[in-house]
Amino acid sequence: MSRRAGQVEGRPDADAPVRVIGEVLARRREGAYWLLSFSAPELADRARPGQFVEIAVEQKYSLLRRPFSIARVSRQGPAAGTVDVVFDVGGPGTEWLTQLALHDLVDVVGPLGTPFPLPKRRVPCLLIGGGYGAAPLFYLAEELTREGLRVDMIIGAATRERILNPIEAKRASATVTFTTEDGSHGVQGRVTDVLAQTAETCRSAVVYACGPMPMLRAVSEACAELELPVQVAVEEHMACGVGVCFTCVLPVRGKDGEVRMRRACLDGPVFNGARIAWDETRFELGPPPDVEEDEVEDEASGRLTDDELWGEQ
Amino acid sequence: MSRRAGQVEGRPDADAPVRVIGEVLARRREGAYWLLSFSAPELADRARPGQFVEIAVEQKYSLLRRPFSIARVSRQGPAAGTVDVVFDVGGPGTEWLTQLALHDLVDVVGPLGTPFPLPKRRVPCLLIGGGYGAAPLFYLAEELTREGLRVDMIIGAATRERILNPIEAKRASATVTFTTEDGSHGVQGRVTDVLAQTAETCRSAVVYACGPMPMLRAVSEACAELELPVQVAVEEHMACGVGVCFTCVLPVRGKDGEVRMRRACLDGPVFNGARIAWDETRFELGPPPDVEEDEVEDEASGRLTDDELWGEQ
Amino acid sequence: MSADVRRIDAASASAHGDAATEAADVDLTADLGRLTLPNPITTASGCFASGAEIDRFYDVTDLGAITVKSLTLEPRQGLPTPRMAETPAGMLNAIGLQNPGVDGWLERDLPWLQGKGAKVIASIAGNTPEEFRDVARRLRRATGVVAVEVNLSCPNVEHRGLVFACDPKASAEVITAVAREVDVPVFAKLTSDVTDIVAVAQACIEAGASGLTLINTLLGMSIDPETGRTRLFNGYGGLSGPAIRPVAVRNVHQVHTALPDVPIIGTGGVRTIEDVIEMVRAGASLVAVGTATFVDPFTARDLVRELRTWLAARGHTSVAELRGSVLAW
Amino acid sequence: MSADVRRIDAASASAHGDAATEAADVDLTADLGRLTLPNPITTASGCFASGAEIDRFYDVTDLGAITVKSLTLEPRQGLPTPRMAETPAGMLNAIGLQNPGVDGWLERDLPWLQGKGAKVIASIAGNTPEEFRDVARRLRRATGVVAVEVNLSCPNVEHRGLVFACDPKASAEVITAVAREVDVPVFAKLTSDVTDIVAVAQACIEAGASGLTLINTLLGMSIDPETGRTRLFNGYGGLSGPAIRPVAVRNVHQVHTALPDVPIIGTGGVRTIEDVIEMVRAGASLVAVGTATFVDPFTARDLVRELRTWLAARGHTSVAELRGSVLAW
Ligand SMILES: Cc1cc2nc3c(=O)[nH]c(=O)nc-3n(C[C@H](O)[C@H](O)[C@H](O)COP(=O)(O)OP(=O)(O)OC[C@H]3O[C@@H](n4cnc5c(N)ncnc54)[C@H](O)[C@@H]3O)c2cc1C
Ligand SMILES: Cc1cc2nc3c(=O)[nH]c(=O)nc-3n(C[C@H](O)[C@H](O)[C@H](O)COP(=O)(O)OP(=O)(O)OC[C@H]3O[C@@H](n4cnc5c(N)ncnc54)[C@H](O)[C@@H]3O)c2cc1C
Ligand SMILES: Cc1cc2nc3c(=O)[nH]c(=O)nc-3n(C[C@H](O)[C@H](O)[C@H](O)COP(=O)(O)O)c2cc1C
Ligand SMILES: Cc1cc2nc3c(=O)[nH]c(=O)nc-3n(C[C@H](O)[C@H](O)[C@H](O)COP(=O)(O)O)c2cc1C
Ligand code: FES
Ligand code: FES
Repeated sequence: MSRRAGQVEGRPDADAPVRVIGEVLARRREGAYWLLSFSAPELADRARPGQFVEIAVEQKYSLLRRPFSIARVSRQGPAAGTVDVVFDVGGPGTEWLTQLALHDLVDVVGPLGTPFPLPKRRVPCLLIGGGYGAAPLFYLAEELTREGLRVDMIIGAATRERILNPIEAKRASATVTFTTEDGSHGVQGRVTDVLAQTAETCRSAVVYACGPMPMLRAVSEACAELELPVQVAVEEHMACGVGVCFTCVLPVRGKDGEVRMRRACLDGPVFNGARIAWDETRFELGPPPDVEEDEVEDEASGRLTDDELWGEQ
Repeated sequence: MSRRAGQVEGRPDADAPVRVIGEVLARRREGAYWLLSFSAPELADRARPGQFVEIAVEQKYSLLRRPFSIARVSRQGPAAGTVDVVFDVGGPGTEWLTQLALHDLVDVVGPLGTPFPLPKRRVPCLLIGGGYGAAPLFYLAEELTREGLRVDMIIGAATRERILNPIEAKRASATVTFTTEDGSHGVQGRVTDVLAQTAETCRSAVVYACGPMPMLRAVSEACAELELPVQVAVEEHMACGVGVCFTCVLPVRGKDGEVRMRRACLDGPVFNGARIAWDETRFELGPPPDVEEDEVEDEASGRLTDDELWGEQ
Repeated sequence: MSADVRRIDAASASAHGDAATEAADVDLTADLGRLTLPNPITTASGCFASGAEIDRFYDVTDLGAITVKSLTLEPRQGLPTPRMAETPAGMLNAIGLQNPGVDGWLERDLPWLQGKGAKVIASIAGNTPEEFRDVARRLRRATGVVAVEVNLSCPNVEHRGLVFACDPKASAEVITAVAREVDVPVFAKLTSDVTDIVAVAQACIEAGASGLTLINTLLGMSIDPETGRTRLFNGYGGLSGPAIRPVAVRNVHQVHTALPDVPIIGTGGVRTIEDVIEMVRAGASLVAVGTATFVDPFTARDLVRELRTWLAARGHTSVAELRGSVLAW
Repeated sequence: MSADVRRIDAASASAHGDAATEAADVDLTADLGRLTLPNPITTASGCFASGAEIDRFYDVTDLGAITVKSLTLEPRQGLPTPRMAETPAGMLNAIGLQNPGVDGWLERDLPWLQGKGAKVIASIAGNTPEEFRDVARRLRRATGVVAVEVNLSCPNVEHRGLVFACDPKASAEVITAVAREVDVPVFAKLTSDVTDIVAVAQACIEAGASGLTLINTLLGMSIDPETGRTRLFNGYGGLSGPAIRPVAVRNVHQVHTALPDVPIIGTGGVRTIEDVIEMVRAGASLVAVGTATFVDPFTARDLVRELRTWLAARGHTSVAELRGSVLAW
């Protein structure tokens, strides 16, 4: 197809992903990261926090699109119809993105994947972001706040430079705790070192996390200890991002206790952290269980159950 | 290697090609064509009319560099150290070039190939350009004029829009005859329709031509009839441009009368038009003749011989 | 880059004004012997999941047919991750045939396709001829299944795990077992990783295949230079995408030249309308889009549209007239 | 694009400061059994002409060795044009072994290489085992020729024109004929277009080859969609370049696993320092740069330089220690 700004392909349905030719409205450093902002009204309208976009990169030798969490959408005001992503440069595709100029065109598919489910009750929410993983949490915080929920944050990174936008973090949440591994900002250590304390202080009833897989695992395990429901947005290598290639799978335990390979791009990227079979990510897979899931599991905890909080998933 | 403007690799020898990372100084429409101007002082210093450059294209899926004739170099003045090429958009590589912005970097290898040999005597020269093939002839005209030779031109194209820079043509030569196939500018017809007449009027002693292969063939054949020495700059599909792949060959008759496959990128692109075995371009090749060429051929013509004009090639 | 990215649209009517046909008059029918499809674009097995995923983007019945992910007798979870690695203009995958099993598919996925009225090419896989046969048997009277594609790039457990498609005899055995079971045309899907593809193709046709699908992925490998770890859990994987197109075109041409009457489903690196025409000229009657769907989910649908325009602009009245039309020098 | 094009330099010392070695202390020696070369970078046959062409850019003796274009008994003009077509991240070629013949080469090209003190790997080709033998015989006492590479991807005129490398027996016959004639190590250059590369490799080693070169180009084809004309005069041609790298790496790994003591010259799509390391890890002792030289004439020299830095930054003291070092999951 010829490419012109504003071109959009897809179904009119409100939850259908589209392909948009967007115009670059901003491309700038954001601490250690980069922010890319582009026009994509139909995509912005349909997006929810936790979802992601697939951006085509016109990089020599690179074939596939690159997935990025949606960091913010603007539906009103002067920036209406824009979508932001925040990214870290780590290879040719992200490198190419840094070379985009204002008014360049980007070819984007989205919104893709599952959004963070919002609690059905007005409970305090603890949002835990690692590195650029904080970006979609700012977006989530905005939505939770709008719904009248209290938001607290833990933002961690290796170093001070890799803490994404600390000012935004403070604005978006009631409290924010920073952790850095080298101690250059906030508490020295990892997000899990302050999790229990923060959850207690803030009376957090639910946890949302986004960041590197080892962090998501540690957070999920800590939440299991604390009997806190937790939703995590995972990252898996994706070829298609739209559910057709089965490259992005991870083992997720169903309510029947059986582990099945789920597509991070379609069944996720947001999963119940307690359900991910973290130990089995690399397991040799035997014959799968029945494909249909069993009945609703019993929740023994005195805390809010997943069901009560998120509704039927 | 990392890329920075001005970076140059290669030997110091004055006739050695180099690889230069040049900065784009201009990129604009030039009639139906585009002009690209970039800084490359070492390349500009070594270049001669008829030679070409190989430009790397950072186009998805495209692997190889693209060859372009050098249209002009500036060695002095405010634009010192710049090289111009003129190109027609016909595929992904040239398309990519049109998207370069001011100050972008281009990775260029050159100067490559043989230059137009200059006559050893002060004879009137007829330069025949087809389409964008006129570009290197303007450069040649400049050099011939500087040497005190009379230059006349025939510039042909399919339509008026495809006549490259008629004002430059007029400035560069004593007379210029335009031909267009649709008659929208100058004489309706082809360059060969006006060749004999023009050569006679201008008392041309030698012909230089650059343009599509069928034109070069027609010009060469017409010159054979008129017993005019002719030098043509050919175009063949090139993988390497530097003499190592043997994809760009064409059959050239040696002084011994034997036809050998010559590399357009190394032995050319400028050849004696009378020597190209036009009929045999696609021939099934038998065993080759001795690799060494025979003695100097006899020149029967009463006109200046190739040897007298160009010197030993 | 500048904002005025333009495309060299070979299909633009202006360039071919003289010979133009009306787009609506172009006959896109794909003739595959006993099977006729409304247009010559399908999906490559394993690159379109069950169909519903892409139906979120467009109506998948716009395609000539939908070829689904290979079905095995039992459900399979597939291989551990990582399952893919990007390579220059291509990718490697090692999925391990994750699929719901033929029964699960018949129960849950096929009804959706039937509801849409889609024409389905069911790809089947197995580790023994008997497994292939059993899968085929279950597909026998499935409405909507217009053909069965036999994925012969499966390890033959009875023969040192060598894939069936490497051996004419083993391939023929599978085809014989399958062809007996089903009424619809059977396509044997072959690999290019053999010394003599024509011999394998011939053996499959003699064993009862109505047609051939060419080609499956090429066996490849990628290693992380830093860590030395293979980029795929499985070590080796299948190379697909534009990178392999010249190899696919060669295989299609080679087999079409040897077996001109056999319908061929051409697959391997097809992405643009020019690629479709190239495949058809090489000898394909139906063209399957695989990896390109990963790059752009709309690819297959767009190719159907562009095919009509491309042919019309050049005065062709049908796509079939281009099949096998290659000019030598 | 902006002017500040930056490169992700995996070799940047900063990222690996801890384990760093002094670059000068890194041992780049390539150990190929009886043959030792100063560094593990050479050129792929047919991609470096005679050597002098690239010497205009840099001193070609910077390379571990120079592998020259395949030499035949008689001079050859090669095939008519077009001889090449670009493909996604690759290219097809059908040159037809244009070369001055072994005698012409000995007379005119080798002296230049000798004058430079270059280490030369002479690639040889022929249509019968006897032709190969005769070319080898003429190379016997040629100074500077440190190894002979036998290009087995030549049509075997005695066997329906099938290339030698497709058949273990035919390959072995050629190798036997050549190995008898020369004192230097003999490398058999194989094609990936076979069902079982290990079988061909084994046959060559048993017949007297000291080592193997893997791989030659893949057989491919390209057709102009507009005209239907094949893009190569020859119809089919050889696919090379980054596109084929995963296939080359797989072949090298497969053969190295089966024959761990056999030196391998790895070739196919190598362009970057990461590609060199990948090839070495897969099992190559020497890495040959082919098509990448067309894209940038400095590639091979740059890789020698970058190899030193890359290894030093990671605390490796020799390139040899990485050979065959692959981690499975
Ligand atoms: C759902 C999702 C959301 C993401 N959100 C963000 C984000 O908001 N910001 C951000 O900076 N990065 C994000 N990532 C990671 C991002 O996609 C990769 O950093 C990027 O693809 C790297 O491309 P490259 O060409 O620069 O690097 P390369 O490493 O050269 O990429 C090579 C291949 O590996 C894949 N790949 C590499 N790293 C990753 C990774 N970490 N996860 C998945 N695939 C990878 C690429 O897509 C590509 O196919 C997200 C990934 C997923 C799956
Ligand atoms: C010595 C020489 C000088 C040239 N000078 C000029 C010039 O001054 N201005 C200009 O516009 N063009 C010139 N050309 C032609 C120019 O190289 C091609 O137009 C260009 O390579 C097309 O690239 P593409 O990606 O746009 O098109 P594509 O057709 O997609 O290119 C595909 C492949 O074919 C090759 N190719 C395509 N057309 C030609 C051609 N006509 N000649 C050689 N190779 C070709 C390309 O290099 C590439 O490898 C010259 C060619 C040669 C050999
Ligand atoms: C992720 C992935 C999964 C695949 N799964 C199957 C499969 O299940 N059965 C099959 O016959 N081929 C499978 N293939 C091969 C494709 O059907 C196709 O033959 C191959 O990818 C070449 O086409 P392409 O380059 O257009 O992708 C798969 C390919 C990919 C990339
Ligand atoms: C233009 C060209 C000519 C070639 N000529 C020869 C040859 O004469 N002998 C040979 O053994 N291989 C020849 N090859 C194959 C290369 O040596 C190499 O095996 C192949 O190109 C794969 O490596 P690459 O991807 O790095 O190019 C040639 C390849 C190309 C591209
Ligand atoms: S990335 Fe293809 S299924 Fe998830
Ligand atoms: S283009 Fe490679 S030899 Fe001329």
